[in-house]
Amino acid sequence: MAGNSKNEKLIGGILPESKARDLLYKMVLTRTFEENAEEMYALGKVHGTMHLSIGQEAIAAGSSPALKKSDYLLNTHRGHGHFLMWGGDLNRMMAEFMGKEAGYCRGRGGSMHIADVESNNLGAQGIVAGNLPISVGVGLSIQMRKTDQVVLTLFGDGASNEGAFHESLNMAAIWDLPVIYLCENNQYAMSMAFERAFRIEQVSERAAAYGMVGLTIDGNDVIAVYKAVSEAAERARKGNGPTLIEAVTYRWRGHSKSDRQLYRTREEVKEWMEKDPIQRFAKVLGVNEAQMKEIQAQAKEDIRKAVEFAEASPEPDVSTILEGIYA
Amino acid sequence: MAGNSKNEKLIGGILPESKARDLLYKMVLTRTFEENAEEMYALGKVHGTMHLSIGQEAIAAGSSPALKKSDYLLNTHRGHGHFLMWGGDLNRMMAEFMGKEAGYCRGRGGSMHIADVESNNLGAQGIVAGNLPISVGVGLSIQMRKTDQVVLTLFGDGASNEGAFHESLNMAAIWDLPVIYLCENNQYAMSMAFERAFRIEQVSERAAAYGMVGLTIDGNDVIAVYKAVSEAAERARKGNGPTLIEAVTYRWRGHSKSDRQLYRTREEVKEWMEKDPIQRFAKVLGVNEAQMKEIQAQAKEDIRKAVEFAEASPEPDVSTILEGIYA
Amino acid sequence: MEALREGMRQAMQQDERVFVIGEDIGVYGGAFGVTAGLIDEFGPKRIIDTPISEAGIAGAVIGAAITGMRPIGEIQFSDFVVISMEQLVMQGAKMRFMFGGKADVPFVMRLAGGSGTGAAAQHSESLENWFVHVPGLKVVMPSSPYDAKGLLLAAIQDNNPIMFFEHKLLYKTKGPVPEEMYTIPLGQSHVVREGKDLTLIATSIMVSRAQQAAEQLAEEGIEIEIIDPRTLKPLDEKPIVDSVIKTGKALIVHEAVKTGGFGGELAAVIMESEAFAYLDAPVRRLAGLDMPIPYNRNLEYHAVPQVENIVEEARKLVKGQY
Amino acid sequence: MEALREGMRQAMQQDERVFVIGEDIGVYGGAFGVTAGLIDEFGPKRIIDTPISEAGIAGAVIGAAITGMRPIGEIQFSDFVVISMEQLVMQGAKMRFMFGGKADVPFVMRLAGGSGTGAAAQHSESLENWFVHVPGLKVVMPSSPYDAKGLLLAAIQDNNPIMFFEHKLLYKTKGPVPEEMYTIPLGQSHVVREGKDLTLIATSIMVSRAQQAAEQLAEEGIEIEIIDPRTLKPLDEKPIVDSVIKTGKALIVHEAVKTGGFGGELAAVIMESEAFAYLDAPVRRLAGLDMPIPYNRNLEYHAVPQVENIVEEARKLVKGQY
Ligand SMILES: Cc1ncc(C[n+]2csc(CCOP(=O)(O)OP(=O)(O)O)c2C)c(N)n1
Ligand SMILES: Cc1ncc(C[n+]2csc(CCOP(=O)(O)OP(=O)(O)O)c2C)c(N)n1
Ligand SMILES: [Mg+2]
Ligand SMILES: [Mg+2]
Repeated sequence: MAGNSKNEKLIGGILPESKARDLLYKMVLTRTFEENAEEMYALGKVHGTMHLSIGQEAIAAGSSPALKKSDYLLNTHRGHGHFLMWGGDLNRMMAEFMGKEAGYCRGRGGSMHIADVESNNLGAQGIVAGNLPISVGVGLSIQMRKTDQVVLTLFGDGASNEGAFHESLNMAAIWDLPVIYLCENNQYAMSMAFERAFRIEQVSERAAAYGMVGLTIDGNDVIAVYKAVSEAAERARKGNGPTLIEAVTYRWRGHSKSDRQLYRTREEVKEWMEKDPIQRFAKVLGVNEAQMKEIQAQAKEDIRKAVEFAEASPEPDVSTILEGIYA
Repeated sequence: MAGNSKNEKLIGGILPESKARDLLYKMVLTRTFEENAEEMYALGKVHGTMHLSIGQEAIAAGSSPALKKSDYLLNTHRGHGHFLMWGGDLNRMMAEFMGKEAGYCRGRGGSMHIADVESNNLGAQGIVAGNLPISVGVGLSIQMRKTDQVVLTLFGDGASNEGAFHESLNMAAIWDLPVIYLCENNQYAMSMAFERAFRIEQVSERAAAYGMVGLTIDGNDVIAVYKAVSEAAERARKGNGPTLIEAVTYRWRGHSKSDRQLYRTREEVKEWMEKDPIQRFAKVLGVNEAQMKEIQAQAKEDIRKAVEFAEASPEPDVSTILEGIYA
Repeated sequence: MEALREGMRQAMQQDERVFVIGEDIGVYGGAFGVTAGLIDEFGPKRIIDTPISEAGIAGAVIGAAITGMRPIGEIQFSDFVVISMEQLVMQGAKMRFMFGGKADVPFVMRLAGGSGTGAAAQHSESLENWFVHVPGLKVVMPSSPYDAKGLLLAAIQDNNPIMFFEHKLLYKTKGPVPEEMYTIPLGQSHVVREGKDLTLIATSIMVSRAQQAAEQLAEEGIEIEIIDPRTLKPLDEKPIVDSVIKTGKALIVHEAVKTGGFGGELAAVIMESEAFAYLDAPVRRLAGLDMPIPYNRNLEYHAVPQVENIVEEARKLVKGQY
Repeated sequence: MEALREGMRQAMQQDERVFVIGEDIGVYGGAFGVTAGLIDEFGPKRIIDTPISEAGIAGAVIGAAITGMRPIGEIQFSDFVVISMEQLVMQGAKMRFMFGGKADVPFVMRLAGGSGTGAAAQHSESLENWFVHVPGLKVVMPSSPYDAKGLLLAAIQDNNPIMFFEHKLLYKTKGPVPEEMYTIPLGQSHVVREGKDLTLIATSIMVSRAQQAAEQLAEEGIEIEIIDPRTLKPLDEKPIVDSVIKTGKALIVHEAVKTGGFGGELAAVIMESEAFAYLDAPVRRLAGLDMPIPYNRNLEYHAVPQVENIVEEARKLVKGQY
């Protein structure tokens, strides 16, 4: 992930160009995955619920790619992008999404619980803020094993009103744990607007309550996210403790499938759609419309193949239903 | 409680002298109660555990007395002083302490759960921070009933690291609830020193995380506490929301009966014993040593009578064991 | 769903101490639409959207209840009650007793539980027996729209803290529901269907599955008596005991995981009653497998009792093949 | 107490992945002194004092376990586990399954439970059956110093998340404990005393009370067989079933509140087994009254089973007077 030895152009003074191009592709892939997910849901090919990150892709693009393969990820319910950026295999991800045996979790977890412990991806989360206390344990374990790993732990604006947020950040702060708390502030927790749930302007103001470094960045700017996460990782690896990063963005789609979006205006959504993080990053990279079309076509093709793979994969056998509960 | 019409001298510019004298008496009474409690425990006359507030009496003296009879109290495990200052009857309190039928809770609650719902004293607490979420509900109820009541909710430094603290303060802040959060920072949570459990200097710094007014005061100064609580109450009654007050003090005794106090030095304890809030307040009131002796004698006599009352009160009858669970 | 909404509406119209508080219950109408429209009638002061703070929600409900209000709380998915446990169990349930019987804590906590929607392990729990095990709490679990409204209104009027478990799959059920206010007293089991061959005690969604099973078995000449306790605590034992005395056999069906579940409680209650002497087969439990709910649709289906499982268990029990 | 401390010490000496984390376990030595002195040997990096943050403690334990450590967590009074429920139940217990069987979460959470110390309603709970009801967790409950050490060491070596319930009153028990490391496999019931007239299944502190009761009854010529499951989940049913087949009668004794408790589970397990055909009396439960634990010493005493209650129940059951 991080690190690049070639004498390559650095985008924004930090991100090697070839890597940046790969990230752009993965942003498009994420969006394509989610658009396809909507279709599959409509067609009844997947069930349950799903949480789409369309409009928020820059945060995923700028965060895990700033870390090392040996680091840890704790993801949220809105985590398809992070899963791909962490290096998740599209086929097995699609298979999990469709509940198939070839999926990362053998079809047991689905979108909300997809994990790949082998690659230190410790899973998405169905419980808002449920991953935050776990970060403490991962951080402690790193400290005790004396490695230079860090934990990237994701959560939303809404999650930061859970008690778990408080206990976790305090513990990480007092013990200087190598945790990067990355808050995706998309301005809503389901229907709850940020202004209704907080009496402060920014989630990052809360860092001070724990004596922690806190900052707010433009969450639609890949480079800004990449920089902030890189710096936080450096701080953590040096033993200087955790960082709270708030990345401000916007969710274009409804919260999940049951959302009629009565709590916000079309205008507001439109305004934010004009700040599309993918278009923006494409511009930074000098990718023109024709090239973009190609990228999109490639993503579609990859998705098509992944669906094909997943559809060919068998359903879990009912006789295996009790597997995987106990070690 | 608050309010005084006579043209009386105001101690510290705010506290009517006769009331101040009554508070001094109750501070002495609290300490005498607790010293007596230790003896009774040693004699096996009470069982379980107990948490003594010796050295912290100024906070109780300055807080409830700044409120009205119609307000609400949510107390902690270290709450004998608050119970008395709220207007608790010594006899029935002693009876509860000794587990007798005449006690406030018919002997079912004991020191950790003593309550008097009739006088809006909503009880002491065995769960650290357990009262904090309840304050939200009491505050909401006041708002909905459109009265000018306020809630005084007490907790320790340790309690402010529980998730419940976080959820409660945020909800009170966003809804402008009439809650006075009074943190008794006695610098230890059991054996956990403040500096080990926090990366900040003061609990009150956390108020900013909720957009709430926060302040730190000398918790051994009755007048300072009285002023801060009066102002917080005024703010709350006007609809201007909650306040976080941190009152800095020190616990002279061990945390509870199992404490060998290996986590602090004798010197530290001694230093703080020289800052005795009772002596200090006596000085402010110009009460001399002889007068103090009288006050102490009176307190002892009252305690003696209360013990007599409690000892004469019957044990709860075993046939009533299942009473009071359901309404 | 409409039955629950109607019940809340009427209770709020009649008694201004009643209010509703939870996540996304206002303009959003609740994750399942149960509170849809209530905010238009009662406004945001009585239909209160909260931050994501389940301990806070429980505290809000308890604090309001002990100071004279009659709150209805909502836990969006019953799974999230894990965050409210301290408040519900250590505070709400015990206050009255700890305070010497001198406090009333009249609240209703509504929780949407159960599997069957593809929501996987953290959104599909059936946790009712935890609360049956907590003295001071009452536990209600309706199985039909009619019961839902009547039990909810009774719960709102009750002076105790009440856990009210709804099943997501039942929100879409249709059934006759009177328009006017009515209550179904808490603590009354309901004989849903009469029969002589087997007593089947089922809760929540398992009641309708049991009814379907009973219809199939009726064609084979097997007559199942179905009893829905409706209130798990306090439990109305008599109709259950009387029925088992009549049939000599009992099958308990619930969705929650079998081990440590309410079925064990029921089995023991039957055994401890006079029905023991009449039992000509062991009381049996058919319940959720001992596993978290899987995402895969097919596995999810097989993780909890379905109509065909009930038919099979009941048939075996009646025929003595266990 | 010394047995538990010794177990932890040896596990930490042998395996540097083992560490202990909880409130006041360092210099203070734990609220009951169980960890006293360990910090001198292992230092504050392996005997970790935490802020008062029970959700955080559970998270610390889970996160460390899933990344290769073998943590031992301590919940100071088992009551406070109400604050850790989300982490333990929704995360620790389910991770392995949700992740397709590909994660190990090897932790032991120690909890001091039970009444009898005058600590009242919020410091005296017996909540083990909540966790028996959670697939993915194992539940251990020792009743003697020997078992405590052997079961704790087995738990530490197990690759699953384990809830280890200790009883405060048992901390002072004396009994033979080998110095060397040894394990008692999880999932093995223990026949504590043999007898032919009644099978008495007891857990935790009730085992020693049952032994005292059995001695008294022996003088009357009544021979009680006592079985201690030791691991409530997974439950080793066979010794229990075999015993009931032999005696024809079973009495279950636990301290936790009866309704919704583990006794129901045991009763149902017995009934569902081949022992049913041999039962010549109903399986009966003697358990805590359905109430919070009262402060008053005398009421507290009567709120849970005591030796004399066990004697009386057992005698009645043997003599057919139920
Ligand atoms: C403990 C808990 N409470 C409530 C929910 C239901 N829920 C799922 S996502 C969500 C909103 C989360 O908001 P935020 O943290 O801002 O993340 P976002 O969805 O905006 O990405 C809610 C309320 C949940 N899953 N877990
Ligand atoms: C939830 C919970 N955790 C732990 C405890 C045990 N305990 C009782 S008091 C206490 C220390 C509390 O510290 P603080 O809040 O500072 O209050 P203080 O005792 O210093 O007055 C602890 C750890 C408890 N009662 N409840
Ligand atoms: Mg959000
Ligand atoms: Mg303190």
